[in-house]
Amino acid sequence: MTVETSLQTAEKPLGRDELARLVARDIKPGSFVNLGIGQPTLVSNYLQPEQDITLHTENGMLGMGPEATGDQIDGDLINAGKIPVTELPGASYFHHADSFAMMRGGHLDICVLGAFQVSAAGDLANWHTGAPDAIPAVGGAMDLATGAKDVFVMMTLLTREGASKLVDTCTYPLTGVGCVTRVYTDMAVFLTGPNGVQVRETFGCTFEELQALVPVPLMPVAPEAAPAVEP
Amino acid sequence: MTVETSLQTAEKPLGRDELARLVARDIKPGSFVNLGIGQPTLVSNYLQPEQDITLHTENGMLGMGPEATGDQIDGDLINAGKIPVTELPGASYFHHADSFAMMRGGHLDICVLGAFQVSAAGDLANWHTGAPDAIPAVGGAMDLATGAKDVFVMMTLLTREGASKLVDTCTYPLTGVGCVTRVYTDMAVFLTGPNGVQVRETFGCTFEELQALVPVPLMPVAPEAAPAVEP
Amino acid sequence: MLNFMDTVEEAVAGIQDGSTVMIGGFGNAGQPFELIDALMDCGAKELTVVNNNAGQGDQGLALLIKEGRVRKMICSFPRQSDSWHFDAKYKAGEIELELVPQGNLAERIRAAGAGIGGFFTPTGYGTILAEGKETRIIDGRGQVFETPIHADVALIKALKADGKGNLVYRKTARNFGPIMAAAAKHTVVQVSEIVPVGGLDPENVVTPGIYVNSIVKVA
Amino acid sequence: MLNFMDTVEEAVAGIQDGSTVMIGGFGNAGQPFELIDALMDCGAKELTVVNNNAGQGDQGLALLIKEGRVRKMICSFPRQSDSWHFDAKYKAGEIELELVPQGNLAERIRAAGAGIGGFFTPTGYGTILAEGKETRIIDGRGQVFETPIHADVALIKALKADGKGNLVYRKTARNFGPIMAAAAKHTVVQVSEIVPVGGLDPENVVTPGIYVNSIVKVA
Repeated sequence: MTVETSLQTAEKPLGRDELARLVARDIKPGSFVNLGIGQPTLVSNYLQPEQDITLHTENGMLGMGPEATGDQIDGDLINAGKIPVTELPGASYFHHADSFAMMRGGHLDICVLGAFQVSAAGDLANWHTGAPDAIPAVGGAMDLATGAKDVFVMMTLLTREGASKLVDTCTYPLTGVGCVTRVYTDMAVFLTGPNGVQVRETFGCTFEELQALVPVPLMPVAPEAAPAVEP
Repeated sequence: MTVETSLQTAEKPLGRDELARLVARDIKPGSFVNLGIGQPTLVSNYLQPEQDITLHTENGMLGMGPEATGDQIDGDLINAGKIPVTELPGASYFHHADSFAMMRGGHLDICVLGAFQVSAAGDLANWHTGAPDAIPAVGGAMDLATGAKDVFVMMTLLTREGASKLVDTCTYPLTGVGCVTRVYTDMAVFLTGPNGVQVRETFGCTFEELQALVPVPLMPVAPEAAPAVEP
Repeated sequence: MLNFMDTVEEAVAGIQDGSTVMIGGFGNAGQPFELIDALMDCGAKELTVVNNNAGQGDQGLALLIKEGRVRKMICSFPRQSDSWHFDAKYKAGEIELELVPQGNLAERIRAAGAGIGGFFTPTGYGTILAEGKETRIIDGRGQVFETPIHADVALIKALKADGKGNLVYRKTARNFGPIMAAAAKHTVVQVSEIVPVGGLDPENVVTPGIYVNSIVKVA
Repeated sequence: MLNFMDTVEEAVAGIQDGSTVMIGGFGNAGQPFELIDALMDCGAKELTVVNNNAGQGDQGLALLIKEGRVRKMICSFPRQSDSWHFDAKYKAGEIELELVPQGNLAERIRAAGAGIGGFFTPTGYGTILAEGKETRIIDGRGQVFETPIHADVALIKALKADGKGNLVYRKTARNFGPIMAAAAKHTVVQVSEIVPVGGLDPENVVTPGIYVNSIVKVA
């Protein structure tokens, strides 16, 4: 398969911060965004003031600011990861049912989540390893996966053992069905949806090398889906 | 049938204000109450400060005060009948879904409603004459009938034509099924429920005279259901 | 995306023929009179309107109905002493009516904003308003299945907005505003005052700005 | 009926063996620590506890679990780095777990307070947490039927109460308080401050006093 010119590449795989920077750049100005616990939280470090992004935390706040430090720390002001955060001007507080109604009602533009696996159809597995002795814990993952207009996943493409986390069918228990719209990995950015998996960018590998690693058919991105901004 | 001693009587039928006074007296201290449009609104005139009754209006307020007059009139502060009212200390405002959740969730102790008909089983008909050319309008009647812990009806016992409004089966379209617990009329107070219709008090008629007017079997009140306070 | 508009005409410009439009207010309290007038002027027709009532007197929603711009009303209490324009259209068979108990109306609007696919409620069970609807007995009580009411546009009135679109209301004028703002794809708000970002206490915001698209100050 | 209590012991005295108890809080924010300690001291057992988590460290809810007083947990996120008492009981088969997505937990609690018999939601559709539950396709989306969670008692924390039992909260400590207060037959609130009737702005009351039964000030 010939790689079309719209497919962008970088010389080497992206680190976690570079990936977070890339996700941050792709968020449209004025968006309302929920950043999941862990790697997705890094995205907040790269959001620019001129983007005017409003962060939601599902424990009851819009307009969440950066992590609190020193005297800013207030036990009554935490994020979904239970980390003390700050309040930006124009913030608002609400109870849990109102907060999840906001998420579940489709009002958040984007949520960014980590994942164990994403399927070609956009199924997400990120809450449970399925190990028989594991204590299950789901939190807001299923609501986030199902409720946001766009669900972006951030993950390494391969497990430590070298297996692709982008899979034909998830083997881990699902978080949501057909919900993921983009997958940001260290080696490539994938667009998932009813038309199959498109590759928007590769990092440190060619399209053909990428296809050899991933057990689902890949297509180069359709030109209209290419990023508007140069990386 | 012999009338038991617990059945109270008065010499003549009660007027609207006397009936409102009786209903007001029967409301337990500390109750949260919704008074329907029309005759039930009169009850508020007879509530005593020491009863500490909190009035709910379904358009979004607890702690409603008396009708507004003169300079008190504020277009943003109205009751469910769209009449300007006042705010008492300790009031609160909420939106329509929260206000009806309060009612529908069983949190109001009593709602007082008018009626076209009440059946022996406590079915209520108070919103629609059923006339083929009538424009139907229901408002909050069905929510009030279904949601409050106790539904008291205030009405004249007889229509202008002399027919009993306490009936075996409602012929008007229903508002709610089995929801009415007491019926306050000019001629008697009835307790309705699964055990049939009990007469608590008569006004200007004997139990036997009352029974002759009402097409459902009546029982004198069981002693434990008699009013705690002398009228 | 939030926009501050200079005129009510701009604020309602996106409303198209066939739209479902929620209009806030209960009685005169919270009614966005100026936005309704602008909707009248913008010419959109074949509207489905969601409001507690069906217009009063010769103004606002009543005028929209009189001019034949409303195909269907979803409301709880259309019949009032001064609802003559609705009454006439209804009796002439020129307007469709979906009559909804007021609490079901509020809960169905809330459900749309909250992403609920439908719910069971005891309200209306055993009445003609439940005819044709799915019912079931839950915990010994008959209940009726009710579905969300979504809208293309909501026109509401608030007291103040801040620069982020956060809203506060005044007394019983709050009524349907917060739930309609969440249930519509596009929410237009008329306010008495616009304050800077930071001008509203985050504890007291009633409608977060995420639910608001267009704001216009009405003197 | 509203009562102001002098001590947390009095405030929780009515909690009986076998009760379903909702406990507010998300992390430490909004956790009614003193009321949980009093629940520990009152001796009630065979409890069903509704909380977002299943206890942390060696205090509060974790201690109740350790002492075998909790028969069943209904929560969204039991597994944490310091949830060792729950972990041990769970692995020993000595505690039942009903795992609920956090948004379903909140919505089910809200449904109980609002008199909703059940609702359909897309959350959890196609996952193992929907196994055995009724599903249907609504507007092209798979949805799961979820039922209300009622409680005998709610233990919550607020910032201030007025003499009518109206409550305001502080920042993200608001979390589950307002919906649990409405979902329980009996709601017990610990507050930092009690103000006279009229001391809270009616526009800013978050939990109206109708949902509150017992209030105790905790220093």
